[in-house]
Amino acid sequence: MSSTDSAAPPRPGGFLTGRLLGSGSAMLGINIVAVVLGIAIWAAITSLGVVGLPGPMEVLRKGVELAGSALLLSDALASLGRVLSGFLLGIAVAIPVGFLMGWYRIARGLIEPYVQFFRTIPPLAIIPLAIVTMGIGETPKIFVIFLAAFLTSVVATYQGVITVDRTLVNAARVLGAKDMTIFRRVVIPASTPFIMVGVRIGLGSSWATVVAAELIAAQSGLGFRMQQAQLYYDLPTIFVSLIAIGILGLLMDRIIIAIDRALTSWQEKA
Amino acid sequence: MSSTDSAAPPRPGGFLTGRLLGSGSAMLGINIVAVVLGIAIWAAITSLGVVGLPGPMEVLRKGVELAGSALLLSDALASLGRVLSGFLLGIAVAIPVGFLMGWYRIARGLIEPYVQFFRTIPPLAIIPLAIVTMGIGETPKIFVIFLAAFLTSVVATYQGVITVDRTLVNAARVLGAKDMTIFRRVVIPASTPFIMVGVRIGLGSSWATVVAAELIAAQSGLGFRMQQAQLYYDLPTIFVSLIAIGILGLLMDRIIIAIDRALTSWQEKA
Amino acid sequence: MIPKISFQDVSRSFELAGQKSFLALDKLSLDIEDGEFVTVVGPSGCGKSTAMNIAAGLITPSSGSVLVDGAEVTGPGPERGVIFQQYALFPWLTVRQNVEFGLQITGMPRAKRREIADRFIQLVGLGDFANSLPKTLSGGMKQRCAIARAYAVNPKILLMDEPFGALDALTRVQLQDQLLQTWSQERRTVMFITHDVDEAVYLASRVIVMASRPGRLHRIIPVDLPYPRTEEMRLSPEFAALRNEVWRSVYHPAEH
Amino acid sequence: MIPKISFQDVSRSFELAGQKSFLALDKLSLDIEDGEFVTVVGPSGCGKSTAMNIAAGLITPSSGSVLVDGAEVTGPGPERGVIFQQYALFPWLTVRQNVEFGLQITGMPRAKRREIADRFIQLVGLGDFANSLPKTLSGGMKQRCAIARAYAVNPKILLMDEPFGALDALTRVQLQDQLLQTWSQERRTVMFITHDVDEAVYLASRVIVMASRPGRLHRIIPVDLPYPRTEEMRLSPEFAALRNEVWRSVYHPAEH
Amino acid sequence: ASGDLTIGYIADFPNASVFAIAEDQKLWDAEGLKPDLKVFTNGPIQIQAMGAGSLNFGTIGPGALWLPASGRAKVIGVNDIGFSDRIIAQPEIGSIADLKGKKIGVPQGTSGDMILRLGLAKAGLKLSDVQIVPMDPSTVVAAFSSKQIDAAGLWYPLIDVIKARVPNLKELIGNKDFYPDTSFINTYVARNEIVAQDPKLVTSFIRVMKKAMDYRVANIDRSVELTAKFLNAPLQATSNVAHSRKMLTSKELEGFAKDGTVDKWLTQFNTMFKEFGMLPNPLPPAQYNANDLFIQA
Ligand SMILES: Nc1ncnc2c1ncn2[C@@H]1O[C@H](COP(=O)(O)OP(=O)(O)OP(=O)(O)O)[C@@H](O)[C@H]1O
Ligand SMILES: Nc1ncnc2c1ncn2[C@@H]1O[C@H](COP(=O)(O)OP(=O)(O)OP(=O)(O)O)[C@@H](O)[C@H]1O
Ligand SMILES: [Mg+2]
Ligand SMILES: [Mg+2]
Repeated sequence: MSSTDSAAPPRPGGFLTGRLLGSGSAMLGINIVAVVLGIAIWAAITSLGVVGLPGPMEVLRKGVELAGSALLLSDALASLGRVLSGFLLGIAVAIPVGFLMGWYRIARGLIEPYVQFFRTIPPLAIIPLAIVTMGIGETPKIFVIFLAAFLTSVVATYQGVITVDRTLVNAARVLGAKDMTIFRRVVIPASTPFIMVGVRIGLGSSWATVVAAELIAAQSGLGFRMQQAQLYYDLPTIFVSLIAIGILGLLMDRIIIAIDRALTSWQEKA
Repeated sequence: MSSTDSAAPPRPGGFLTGRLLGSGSAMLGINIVAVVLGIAIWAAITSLGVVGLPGPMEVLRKGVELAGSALLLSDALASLGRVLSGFLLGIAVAIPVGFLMGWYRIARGLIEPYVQFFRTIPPLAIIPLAIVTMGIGETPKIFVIFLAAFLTSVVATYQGVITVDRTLVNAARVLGAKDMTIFRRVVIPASTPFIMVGVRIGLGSSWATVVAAELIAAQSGLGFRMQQAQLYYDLPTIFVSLIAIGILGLLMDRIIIAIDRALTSWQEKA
Repeated sequence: MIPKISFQDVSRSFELAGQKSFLALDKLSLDIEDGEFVTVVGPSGCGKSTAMNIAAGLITPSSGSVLVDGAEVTGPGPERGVIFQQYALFPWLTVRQNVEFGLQITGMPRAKRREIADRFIQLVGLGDFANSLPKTLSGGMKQRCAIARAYAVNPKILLMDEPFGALDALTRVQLQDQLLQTWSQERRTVMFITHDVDEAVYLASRVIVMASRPGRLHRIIPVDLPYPRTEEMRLSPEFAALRNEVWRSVYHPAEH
Repeated sequence: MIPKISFQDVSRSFELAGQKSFLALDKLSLDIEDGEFVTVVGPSGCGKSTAMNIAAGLITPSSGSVLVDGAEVTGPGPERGVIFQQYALFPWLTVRQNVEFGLQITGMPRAKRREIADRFIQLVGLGDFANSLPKTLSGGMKQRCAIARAYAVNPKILLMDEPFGALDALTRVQLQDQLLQTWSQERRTVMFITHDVDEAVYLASRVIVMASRPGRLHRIIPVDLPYPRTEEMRLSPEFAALRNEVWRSVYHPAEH
Repeated sequence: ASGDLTIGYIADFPNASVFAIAEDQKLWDAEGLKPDLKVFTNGPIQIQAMGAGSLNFGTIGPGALWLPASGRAKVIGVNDIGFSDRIIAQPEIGSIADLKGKKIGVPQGTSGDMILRLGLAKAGLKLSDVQIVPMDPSTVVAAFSSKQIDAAGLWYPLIDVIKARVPNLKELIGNKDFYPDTSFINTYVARNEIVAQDPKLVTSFIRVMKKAMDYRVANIDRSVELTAKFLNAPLQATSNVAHSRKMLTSKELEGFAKDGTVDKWLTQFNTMFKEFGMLPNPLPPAQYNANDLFIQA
């Protein structure tokens, strides 16, 4: 919980606060318990040997091996770079476009069918097109990730914009605010909770897409490594890649949550 | 616009309403203009012959052919069935889980790392696991779609729950409402706008995942047809499948928007 | 006899952004007897709403405690009806559905529920708006809807935070008399916050005067007028004297 | 001379869910002169807020029009300051940032802005809470913040919807006198909605009495007391007579 | 039980023609079998489905042979030999040696990958001498057509698609350059358990396949028609594929099985898998090739 949050009156024995275990460190504790629990279940299942999956120890060994050869680090950096560029670009475009769609009906009518259409198309189907138009460098990879992040965030932003409390917009207008000011100073802050949903889902999509993106002629990257491993049915390496992706995604998500907390501490949250 | 919406006072010359072109039919008009524009651009690009893509006429011919052989219909129905099952299941599970996460901190601590983790994993990587555990029937296909819908919706629902106005929860509590009642009668309606974001993004993910899902020994389906066409690089068929997916996704999205309007007409929307 | 509501050394502080903590309520001690009607007056920001929300079980005190029927308050309950300063209507429910909300929770059958809800909707003059959503109501109409909702569950204790503040004078007088009548007939305990000194004297058997910085109990002024109160009483010299006394102790606390 | 604000046959109806349309305001015609202070009273739901929002340019009339300085209102503008019945503070801004909002739009330099904002924050007694967020303010404090925000942009016309409704009596009197003083010094035009008949008479040169069902102009009562108004005037028999007249025409419109 | 006859196939001529023929000629009825055919997009997924117990029989290309070689399924016979894989290059490239330092697109783990590796090795180039760019098959088509890559390891009919846009592309090397030492065999595979527990079912299956293969050699045009109809595939493309393959009769195949040619081919692949680093310790063919069942059937 942020420091400002603690100014909110705790409510006794009931909704939410009554069940809070206290501070952020308690939360971290539960998270750790959850992870340990998950690993234990995984170990239990695999030790029975039924499903033919590698156990945690085996994956850990492989992870250490890959980390030792610096492959893991270079893969992680390569993927992280792509995801960060595509994701940030996607968000940066989605926010103004979402506003345009919420604000100007013409923009909505023109853009919405395409947003909705392209969201249903799997990234794999976009790749050949991206190659033809953008070559096989970093551009098409980042583009595919950009698209994934953009298409999810734009829906959330748009919904946020049309949900903004009308009285606040009116209050700004009677103070002399014109559209641009209302955008920046009323609509953006008021729709932050929605934008954050889009950003968080967009982040997940970006990572999930990096594997597809690295189908495009990547020379390194966690998704690339995973595909290599898939050729040889090298399950431990696949797991190491997946877990590395998951952990990086999780870390980025934590950062987003922290930003969200800072941006929406003004809210009277339940 | 819903009928209730028209009860809202139009505000002159400024924010939103001032720019409305009037009724829903005007909106549809703009949509049609957008689509026609898109097709024109597509025709223009392909007629230049540079990119090697099929033009609209070619795709239309193929579409008519496939529709004539009833293949298109059976594929569409097969995919629609899978998407509907997986999607509805995903939403149905995401809403209570999102609430649990927003409500009980322990639930949040235990579930969140996994939600976040699995969201970063591409559906393609889940497929081997799904086959191992669920075979090659409809179950693993629906499961992959379910997962995509669930993982996106749960984040939105969760955000909605923690954003619910505290005073409304308090009002319910002083009227004697217990947790379950507050869930059902306060938190769900209050977070509807957020849930709808999740549902809409989840719908997109479901359709985008159907292609991956139909890798699992599907015998028909739009994604299946697309993959078959890929064996021969039969671009017109690929385009017909993509467009069919897009149109079905678009139609389902319209239905969701209509439901959303009905459910949130109580809101003072900007 | 145990008091119905007993504030025992109740303090509450809030963290202000960046600053040290702010004492909103300082060691409030106050007993409200069963069946008593007290009004609370005091300058804006003196902790009236804070005190009431603590009694409602919606805010925990930083120290001290509130007992209701001798038991410590740990959360809200339907025996304590609350009318919030900011109405807090459910925006997705119509006026009637809002009023029925509490009744539904008790599992009351539909027809009965509706009958009771409609009675209270009539009482606050919203008969023609039973099917309207809150966003289509005027400020005063919203407030009346909140009043009807709280009345409908028939709580033993009513905690009312400036409930008549947005009403026109006539409606206000009508609802005051209505409230007094129900109160005396059904032996409710009422804690009623108001800024209207006239209203405070007219309704109460004791007026609780609070002072600010820090928010605290300043004085308790007993109102020795008999019930039922009448419009004539408002014009009586005793009433005028009490009104002046309350006014002065709110606004010139040093002298009183 | 052209009136500052001129309502010309202004009507406004709303669709009620499922029902036929509801006439909230019926052919309101009213001229408010430059530099005039009018108060508006009337029963809850009679269309006071609707009329004011039309003048503010936030609601379009169903028929008729509002002219400001002879030009038809087509939208809001900073020359018409509005204090909303529901405050409408920006919850993500501190008190000071809220008050500075309108000033910032004019492009005023930071230091100047801050100086003006702080002056008005002091005026409404929120000096210690300049850095607080709205969620940490009491009801009356929120209302005062909204007042400061509207005053700060120094509009020629002030449209105030029950601006002092949530304030304690002393703060209220102080702000009334403050408002009258600024109004007379700087020749503002004020349209002021209130439920407090005393307040309506004390402030206005004319009291506009509205009636409901449908919402319409009922009577205009000129207040022939000289400015500046004083506390003694409140106790004068002329004042009492006016107060009674307003009261009666609001609540027994048939007889007046 | 007929429920056990779950068969996977890939929807192209080499993999599907035998089933199209078997159905048309009612070959299953003769064995009293009712097949449960399931279409897949690639070999490895079929092997995964076998691992999960959902599939008993299948057909896979050479790219997936390492899966039986690592013990995940049994080879129960050869279907045909592919001659459709090529190393193709942009017109200005003359020979494999010219590929040094060039960008080569390849779908990894496929027969295209193998032909590329074999071709480079034959010309004395190491993998590190060129720039390998892994991509999936349709991406190779797009990338090559738009000249984003200089060469590719790919196969027909995809090369036909590219030819439509780059008519004068060069075919640097193909399967026939390595035949018969290295044969890009397409094989029938079966789940390990079914081979161990129900060899009769396996031989029944093989008998049907043998009859179908003999029909296919005898009636190639009719086979193409049947398959195109069976798959809803374009006739011309199907025909092109059919003519780019070497199809053998059951007699010839039995001969290859008896004289150890099949095991030799498999050993050849094992060597490749080891060299490529895909499979450090492949099983000897005798352990995963059910030769005697094929001969016996
Ligand atoms: N959540 C909060 N965080 C910080 N300070 C708060 C919070 N809630 C209330 N306060 C502070 O506590 C003090 C008392 O507030 P309270 O709402 O009880 O006043 P009040 O007497 O009801 O005033 P009013 O008559 O204006 O409604 C105020 O100074 C307010 O700023
Ligand atoms: N958006 C709306 N939709 C439908 N009806 C509305 C809407 N806004 C206002 N009304 C109706 O118009 C009438 C006048 O409302 P208005 O807010 O102007 O009243 P008011 O005089 O300000 O009352 P109060 O003193 O209670 O604030 C009311 O009956 C109200 O229900
Ligand atoms: Mg208060
Ligand atoms: Mg009003």
